[in-house]
Amino acid sequence: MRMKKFINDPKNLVPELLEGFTLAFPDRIRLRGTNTIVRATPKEPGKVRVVTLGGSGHEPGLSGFVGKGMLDSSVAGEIFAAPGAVKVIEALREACAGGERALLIVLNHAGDVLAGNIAMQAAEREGLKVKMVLTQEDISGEPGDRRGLVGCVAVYKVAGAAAEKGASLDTCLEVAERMERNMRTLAVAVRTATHPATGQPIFEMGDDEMEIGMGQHGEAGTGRMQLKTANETAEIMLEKLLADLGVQPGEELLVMLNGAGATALMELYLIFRRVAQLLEAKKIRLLRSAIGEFITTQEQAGFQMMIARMDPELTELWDAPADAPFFAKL
Amino acid sequence: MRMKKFINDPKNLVPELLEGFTLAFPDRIRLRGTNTIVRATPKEPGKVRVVTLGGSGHEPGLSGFVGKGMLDSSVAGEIFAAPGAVKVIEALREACAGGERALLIVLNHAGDVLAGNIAMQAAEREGLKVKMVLTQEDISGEPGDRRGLVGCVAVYKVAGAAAEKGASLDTCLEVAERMERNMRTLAVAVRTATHPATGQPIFEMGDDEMEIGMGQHGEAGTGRMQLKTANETAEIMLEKLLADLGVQPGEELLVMLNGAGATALMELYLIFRRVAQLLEAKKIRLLRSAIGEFITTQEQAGFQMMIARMDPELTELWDAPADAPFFAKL
Amino acid sequence: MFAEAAKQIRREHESLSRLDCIAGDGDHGTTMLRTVEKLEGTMETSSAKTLNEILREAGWAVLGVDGGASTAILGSFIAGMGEADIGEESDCKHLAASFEAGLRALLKQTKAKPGDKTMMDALVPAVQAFASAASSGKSVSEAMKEAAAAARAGADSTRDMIARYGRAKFLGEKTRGSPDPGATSIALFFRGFSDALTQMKEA
Amino acid sequence: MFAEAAKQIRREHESLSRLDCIAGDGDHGTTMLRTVEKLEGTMETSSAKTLNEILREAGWAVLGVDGGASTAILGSFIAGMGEADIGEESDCKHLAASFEAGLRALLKQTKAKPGDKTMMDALVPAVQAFASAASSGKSVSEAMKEAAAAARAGADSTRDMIARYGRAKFLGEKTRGSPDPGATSIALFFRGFSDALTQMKEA
Ligand SMILES: Nc1ncnc2c1ncn2[C@@H]1O[C@H](COP(=O)(O)OP(=O)(O)O)[C@@H](O)[C@H]1O
Ligand SMILES: Nc1ncnc2c1ncn2[C@@H]1O[C@H](COP(=O)(O)OP(=O)(O)O)[C@@H](O)[C@H]1O
Ligand SMILES: [Mg+2]
Ligand SMILES: [Mg+2]
Ligand SMILES: [Mg+2]
Ligand SMILES: [Mg+2]
Repeated sequence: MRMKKFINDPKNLVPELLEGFTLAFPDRIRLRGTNTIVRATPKEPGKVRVVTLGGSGHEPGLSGFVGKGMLDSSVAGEIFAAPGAVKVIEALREACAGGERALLIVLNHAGDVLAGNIAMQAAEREGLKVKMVLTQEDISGEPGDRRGLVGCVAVYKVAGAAAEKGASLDTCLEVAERMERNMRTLAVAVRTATHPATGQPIFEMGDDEMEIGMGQHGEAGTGRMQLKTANETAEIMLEKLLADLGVQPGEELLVMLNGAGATALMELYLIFRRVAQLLEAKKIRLLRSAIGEFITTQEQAGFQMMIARMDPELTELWDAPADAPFFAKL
Repeated sequence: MRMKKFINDPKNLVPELLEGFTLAFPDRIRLRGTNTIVRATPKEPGKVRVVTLGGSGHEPGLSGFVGKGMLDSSVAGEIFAAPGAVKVIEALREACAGGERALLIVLNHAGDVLAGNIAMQAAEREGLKVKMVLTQEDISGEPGDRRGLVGCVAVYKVAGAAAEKGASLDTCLEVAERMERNMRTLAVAVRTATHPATGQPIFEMGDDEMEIGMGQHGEAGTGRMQLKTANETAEIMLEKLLADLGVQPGEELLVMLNGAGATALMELYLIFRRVAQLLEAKKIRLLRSAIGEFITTQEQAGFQMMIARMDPELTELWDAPADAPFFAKL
Repeated sequence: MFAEAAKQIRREHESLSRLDCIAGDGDHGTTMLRTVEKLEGTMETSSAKTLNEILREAGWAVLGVDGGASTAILGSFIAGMGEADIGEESDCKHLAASFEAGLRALLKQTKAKPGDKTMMDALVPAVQAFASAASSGKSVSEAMKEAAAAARAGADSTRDMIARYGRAKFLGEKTRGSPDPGATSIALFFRGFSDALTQMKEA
Repeated sequence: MFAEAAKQIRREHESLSRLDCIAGDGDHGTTMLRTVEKLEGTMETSSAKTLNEILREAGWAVLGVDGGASTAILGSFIAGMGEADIGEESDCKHLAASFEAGLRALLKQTKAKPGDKTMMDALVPAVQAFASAASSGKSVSEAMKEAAAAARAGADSTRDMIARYGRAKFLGEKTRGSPDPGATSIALFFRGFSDALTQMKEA
């Protein structure tokens, strides 16, 4: 069976998709080198640069968050594969070209971390002032070795807002690490996707199954179970997240729901409704929310639920204006 | 086989999804009566109200476009079914409660038009000052009897911007009709969706087929063919649209790409890339674009391509600020 | 009256949805089910006194259902019936006039005519049959029986038609071979009306 | 050297991807294919003179490939080899030192050790076998033959291991029963090196 995707030669997928992306937002972003996206209008000189890296195939993530108030640049790899370290080094060099400092935000996945580390070592050899933060909020893994999921978007947001305000690299790093420490994510999948380069399904799943704890590329989770209703699914996932983060009544949360690709926004609304009801019953305040598709996995069905404990400073940074192609705050 | 959707009792789908929607955007929108969404902060008294109606199951459409610079209210029906005329009358009454005038924008689908017409007749009997505009830009039908597809979003945008600026009802109507006349849309589908209330697939399609001219609820098109590449599909669709609108070299276009649900943004980028290349080769100017999911059909795979001839006034209205949950312009 | 129609719809709603799957979106049965439930609810709580009032109220109740094309048509017809001066239910001529007023109201909403494979294919012959039975002096229950038979025949006749209105029209030739769901519902409604009147007479 | 490694990868890339499907994301074969193509391209156009320069250049070329975990590991290893003072290729002891420098560079990038079901399961025994052959005075081509055999044995031994690094680690017990794709690639690389040296000797 041919895969049912509108693509051309799979070999050219990433350059073509990034070309399309830049053509769609010509006044906001530019393509640099091989598959690095930067802002069309760079941030004022001297301000900290916020950079990320990661595989492609998750659109709008990660490059869709390059823009005022968020990222300065994003180094894209192949479909589901980290970019080569060389490109990351080049991006850091460009970010720091005017003597600026940079914060590199990396999702904890083997290839991404390797590329980030190698680039950081090279950057240090070259005397660049760069710090790196790893996002690892997926509670399906053991603490200390968890995957990075949609929470990176919140880290981009608060670190990006701090950098835009002119904060120092240490402050940006502290804010990013605080957001990272404060957040937890759990994913659920109900239907697989086809890898656009290989044409193969990225995992197998029965007709009446769902899996809690699924990773972002079909990495197996731990909770395969019978398909549940929206309410049941919301309850199971929220309970696990609240317990892991140790949320107490009276605390204030940011909640993000991230559709995997084929799960309708309609379904996310139903899940969100139940989350809001449950939080209210527990006297936990739903302070802010974001609902939509931020980091997708092709046409996989499922979603990620992220919660984060907010404090006044993080809330102010979350609320600050942003103008990336796929994340805007007025 | 159970359908793989996160839902609860299908009977409560629409009220539940709208409740979730309002909980996600508490500072922007409110629920009124049965399934009508209005702005949290009404527009200044005296300005023209822009109202729409339509079935649910297409999220974020239509209610996701209620907000500053776009709609004042949206009357939602059942899944894929027009709202009852009574609710439309009530929405018009509320819109005009302060003596304001209202523009009702209706997509040309039998049930929606019937509800709109009945409501308009009642509104006239009650002495309300209301005008109605039908959107019907789907070139897969015969001129004079075409369906309304994603183009309605552009009509909401320009009419909403005119109303926000304080334009008269006649001006808002003229602007909406001009946008409507200037636009053309064509849809393609490659994979079916499941109706969330009935659990049935909304159409059948072979493993290596695609269909050009598909409607928004699985209504059959005219062009069933072998699956094509992104470039080929873009070419076929754009050529048909340009021919139908009679676009000449030197003209300026708005292009919208609307994902049906399961088609990845990655694929839309590839399609967009080819569209941009083809327009450049034809010396047609790609003036503005919008790419994403605006009006979906559950987890159907495919997309709608919309082109519209722009003039300076329409462009200015398109560029005007907007702040709806799923359509923002800074 | 509406209670018997509701019975018919309740029995057949799944097959109505199945019919709507063929060329429409498969929701006609559930829509009709919600419609008759709304009608029953409205009738139970209604304080309307005259038959005109009752019909207007019933019509607007149907127009309040999120049902797409079919509830708009059916609601307009019933509400339109309420606009004519009916007098007593047992007066066959007045009822015929009322049916005709319903049809007239419909002309404002749809251009569909018999032959276009819509509800009109059952509605128009039913109203005509009722009117001619009325003018030949038959009783209400006899006239309704004839109307029900005409509606059924009309609905059956849609099997060989091509849809020219509603969602189905885009399917052209492919719509031939199965009856129109909306017309089938109308036939069920008239069957219900007729059953109700027969029972009243027998009681 | 790299040309023969490329031959091996080209022949096996589909089975490498299939291996990666079992517990990873199914792209390892295509990644390795892109890697060896990049290596060949780099070598063709390179103006590097010393073996150190060549290895550093080759290593950074691999680090420039969007390949996820495997290219970062392989690239770091090759670039790390270039950091040692190698002298002439035919000097077996220098080459052994270079391999060991590659391994040392890797320790900065990954905590994975033999037994964790990664490339290390092939790489570490291969380097050890080469070093002990070198210290017992064997020729480069003989030492490489032993390294290739050790790499193959190491790769085969991953079949019964549980993955503790990379994408596969989340699958736990389920990863037992098939060899690690990365380790298999390393074995293919050493097989290619050994073939190249044997051919050179014969020529
Ligand atoms: N323009 C129209 N005029 C008369 N009847 C119509 C028209 N459009 C649709 N219908 C009727 O409505 C029926 C479909 O009803 P239903 O499925 O409930 O609504 P929808 O098509 O909005 O889903 C059709 O079978 C047809 O009888
Ligand atoms: N942390 C690590 N240390 C050493 N080797 C690793 C590590 N993570 C992954 N690998 C190796 O990488 C291989 C997978 O490579 P590949 O499929 O190309 O990359 P990715 O997992 O990013 O898709 C694994 O089989 C394993 O041998
Ligand atoms: Mg990979
Ligand atoms: Mg319907
Ligand atoms: Mg229907
Ligand atoms: Mg892999």
